Amino acid sequence: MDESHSSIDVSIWRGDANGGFQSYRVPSRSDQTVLDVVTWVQRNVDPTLSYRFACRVGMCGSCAMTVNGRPRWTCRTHVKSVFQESKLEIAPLSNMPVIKDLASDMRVFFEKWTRARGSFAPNRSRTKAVEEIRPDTPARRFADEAIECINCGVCYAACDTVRWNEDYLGPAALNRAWALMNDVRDTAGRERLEAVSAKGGCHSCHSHQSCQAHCPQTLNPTRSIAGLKGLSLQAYLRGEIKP
Amino acid sequence: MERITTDILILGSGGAGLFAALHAHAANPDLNITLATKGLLGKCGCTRMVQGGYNVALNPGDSIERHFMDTIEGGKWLPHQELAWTLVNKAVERVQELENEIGCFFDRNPDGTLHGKAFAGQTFDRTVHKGDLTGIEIISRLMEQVWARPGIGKFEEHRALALIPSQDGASLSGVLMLDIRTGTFRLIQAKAVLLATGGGPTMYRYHTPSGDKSMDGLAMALRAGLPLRDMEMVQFHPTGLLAGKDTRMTGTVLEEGLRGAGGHLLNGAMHRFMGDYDERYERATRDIVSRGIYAEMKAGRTTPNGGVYIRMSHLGPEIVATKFKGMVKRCHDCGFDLAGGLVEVVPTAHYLMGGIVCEVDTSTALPGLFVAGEDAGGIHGANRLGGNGVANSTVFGGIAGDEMVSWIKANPRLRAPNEDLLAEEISRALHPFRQPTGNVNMLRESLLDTMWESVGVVRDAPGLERGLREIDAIETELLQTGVPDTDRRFNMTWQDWLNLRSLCETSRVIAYAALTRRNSRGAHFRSDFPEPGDLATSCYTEVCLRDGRFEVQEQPVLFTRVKPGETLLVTSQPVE
Amino acid sequence: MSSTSHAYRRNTLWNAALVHRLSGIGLAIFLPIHFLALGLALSGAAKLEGFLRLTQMPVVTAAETILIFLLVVHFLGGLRLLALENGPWFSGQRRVALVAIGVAAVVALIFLVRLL
Amino acid sequence: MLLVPMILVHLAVIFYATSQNLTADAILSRTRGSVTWGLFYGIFVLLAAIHASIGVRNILQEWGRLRDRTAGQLAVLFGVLLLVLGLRAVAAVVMP
Repeated sequence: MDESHSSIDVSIWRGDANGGFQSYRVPSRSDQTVLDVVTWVQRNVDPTLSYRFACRVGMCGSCAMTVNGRPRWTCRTHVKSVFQESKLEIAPLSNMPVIKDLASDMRVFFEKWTRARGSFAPNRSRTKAVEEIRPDTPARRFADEAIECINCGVCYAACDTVRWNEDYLGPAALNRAWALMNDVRDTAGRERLEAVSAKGGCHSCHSHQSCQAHCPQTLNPTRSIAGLKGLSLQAYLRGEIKP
Repeated sequence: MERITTDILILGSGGAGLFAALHAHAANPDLNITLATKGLLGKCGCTRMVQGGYNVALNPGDSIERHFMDTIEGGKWLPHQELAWTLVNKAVERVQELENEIGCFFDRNPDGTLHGKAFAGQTFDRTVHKGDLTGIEIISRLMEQVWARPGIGKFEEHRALALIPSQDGASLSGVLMLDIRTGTFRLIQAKAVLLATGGGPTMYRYHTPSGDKSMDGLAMALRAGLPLRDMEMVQFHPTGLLAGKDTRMTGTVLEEGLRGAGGHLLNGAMHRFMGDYDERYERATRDIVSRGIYAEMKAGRTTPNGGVYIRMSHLGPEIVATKFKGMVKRCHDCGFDLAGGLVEVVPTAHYLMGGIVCEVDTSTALPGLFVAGEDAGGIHGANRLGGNGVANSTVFGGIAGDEMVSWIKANPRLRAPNEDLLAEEISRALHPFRQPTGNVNMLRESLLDTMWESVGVVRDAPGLERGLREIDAIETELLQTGVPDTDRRFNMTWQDWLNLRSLCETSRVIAYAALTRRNSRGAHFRSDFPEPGDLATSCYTEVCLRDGRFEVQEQPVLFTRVKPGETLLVTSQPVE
Repeated sequence: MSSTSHAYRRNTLWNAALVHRLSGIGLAIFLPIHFLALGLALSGAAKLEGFLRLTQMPVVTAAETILIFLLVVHFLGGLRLLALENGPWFSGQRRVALVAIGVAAVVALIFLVRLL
Repeated sequence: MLLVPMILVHLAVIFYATSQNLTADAILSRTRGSVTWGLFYGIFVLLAAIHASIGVRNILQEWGRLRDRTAGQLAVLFGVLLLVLGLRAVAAVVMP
């Protein structure tokens, strides 16, 4: 097949939250990602099409969008792998405010990350040597399993609990909290457990496991959240945190 | 246009920018600190893309001196020795700060101590890492610390347009910004400004840096009259993915380790050609492999897309898939079979060693302006060691944060901006809206081709002169090419135009510097001057813009710590 | 939005959660009726007897079968969640969820067959 | 978690009752005056009411888009209703 002459029909979301889909015909290429399709439209059809990307290789998580109804990185999604449904529909990431066209505002995502106390609380200063931690301890293994999140927001957009409950911290923030709960160097465990046990915290999760199904890094936030639920219950039974 | 004021303005949210914000905030939490970044905080830029790791002499068998000598020799005796010395010394504290205070969780040895991995060009296994996603760990942890500090103001998707001097021209007043989301201008006046926008040579046909990078920082510094050094030093990585010009994947790095593990490079005729250039075959250094591939390409022995193949399958597809899991998956997602098939590769522009001339305390010739990270020049000389890049940005970012706080104590006033220049810069940014609509991307493609063909892996005088003429022509055409003024909000095409203008300006500096250096050192190779020249009389290039004209100078390298032929290592200090 | 806008839900475990919630709603609606019916015994066995007679109508039998299904599926789904959230993580969740739904259907079927 | 064995017992009872095709009198004669039956079903009803009201509150919040307080109040109301009806039913069946 001479691919330079074939083309695909693409629907792209335009405007803000009240916008709509618009159709474009884009030439088909053998090596073509969803991001390339969007780029082609901006360069060749409508110069005002807004979207966001940075690294191009799945490290920064700037380019996540909703592709055929599923949130995913567009830079590393080959058109072939999603075009079996014989259509391509590209929308901004859901569960976040739309800035314009394909760009969502991720601020709320990071605010929740902070609210879940998703940052390390140090136990020693820079003048001291790095703490010795054996890599085979269970806590280190738990932390490692959760650590490689690139904060792309795909899990957050896939989560119906976020969609239905705007207080809910979401999978990524809670996954980070879990990694830190297993970080033996961290000193804010009790405060973090309080933060993630509060309203909108880990107990709001219904274990839909959409986060696990969609995470491009194959992490398992559901497991992390389940871990937090357990820690939270234990701390409550010991009287360390209040309900 | 909105005007706001702040004590400290930081441009960029890579390792340097985030570190500076945290240090300045810790030094004086009462200060008004504002961080502005072109993309999303911590997400745009290149620190995040670091795969290898962080060079630091922590092991008792290693030493600061050894790390220093590796850096100087790797840089072919061109590095600013005081900057390099600061780098290797401070790296120790910085890595401990990253672990102990920021929360990075680097990989350990079985006994619990930090693991150091082997990296090319170094005499000791000193590269601290988190798997092969070290940059993500460093940036994610820094980013969450910055998000957790409401005292640090954050402007995301804000593009820096110009450094605006004070009325008397003696110092910096502030920075003209473009709020990309709204398409409106904002002047941020600050007592001290850190330029940490990162380099990123994206003006080459094949390039690895993040797609949002366009050397805006260096272009602004150049227009503000600041000298840039070592600008001819563009590091090429030998194996970038090649998938045609219609995909943004092209140019992205396939990791070094593939060659190290025994991967073969084959030309279009399926001949394993690296043996024709170096007895180490594919395991020769980055520059030699890059030139080998480039020579095959020049000779026309290429693959369908015009590059060469990398083959891993002879090592056993299952073994490759286990050992290089991330890389194989990345290729698979993009439609390539790295483990079992052939993947087309090409040398790709990776890092700019050159940058703004600065002091050890990160100050520049313009009072009030500080610089750190890839925007700063002189640390790496002619070649950067893998693992020294992220060390550079975090070490000097932290120093800049501390220094700006002290500087503000001595210079506590805001300085009024030069209003004429401000108006001029706004007009300059709006220029494309006054021109008839044209094809910005076509011009970008021309610049990418010109730089690749004429100012690329192998250079010579006629090529560089032709390159300079072409850059001029492209810029002239760009100035007559417009963007429709229908919607300025989040207008990517307007950003593309502005990016291309920055790239034209900095490309020209690279070509000038390359023309000036008549020898071949590290990343810079002149086929008409293939010898490295006398090391003892080494010079570095310095380019600056005065009244619209380039002034190019060759400055002698000051051997303040060690001279060529000498070493800081005591002979009884063998590698363990 | 278009038809694909909820495609991310096309996954077994999301549907298991949906089944769990819908069965919960079904049971919540059924429970008060169930209690009211049993409360009939307050005014004597005859009334309850009359009600029980009613349950032999095919429609009611069908409804009861569905109720059994709801109860078992909600119960097993709940068990899976309890195990998932409190025990060590286990893989093969999809299969467990499918088995739970299957078992519930079988139990309900047995109930139906025995009544007929 | 207490609900787990209780549901199993209850399921067994259902199957037993239906398979024997028991009449109302037969059922009542087996249950009336039994403290065990009363305690068992009393606790069962209590737990079920708590469990159901939590579930209902979540659903009202998430699907009903009700404010937290409204949802909470409605759920408590529902729970109390279940509790009253349930205990009444237990009483009806158990009280001699």
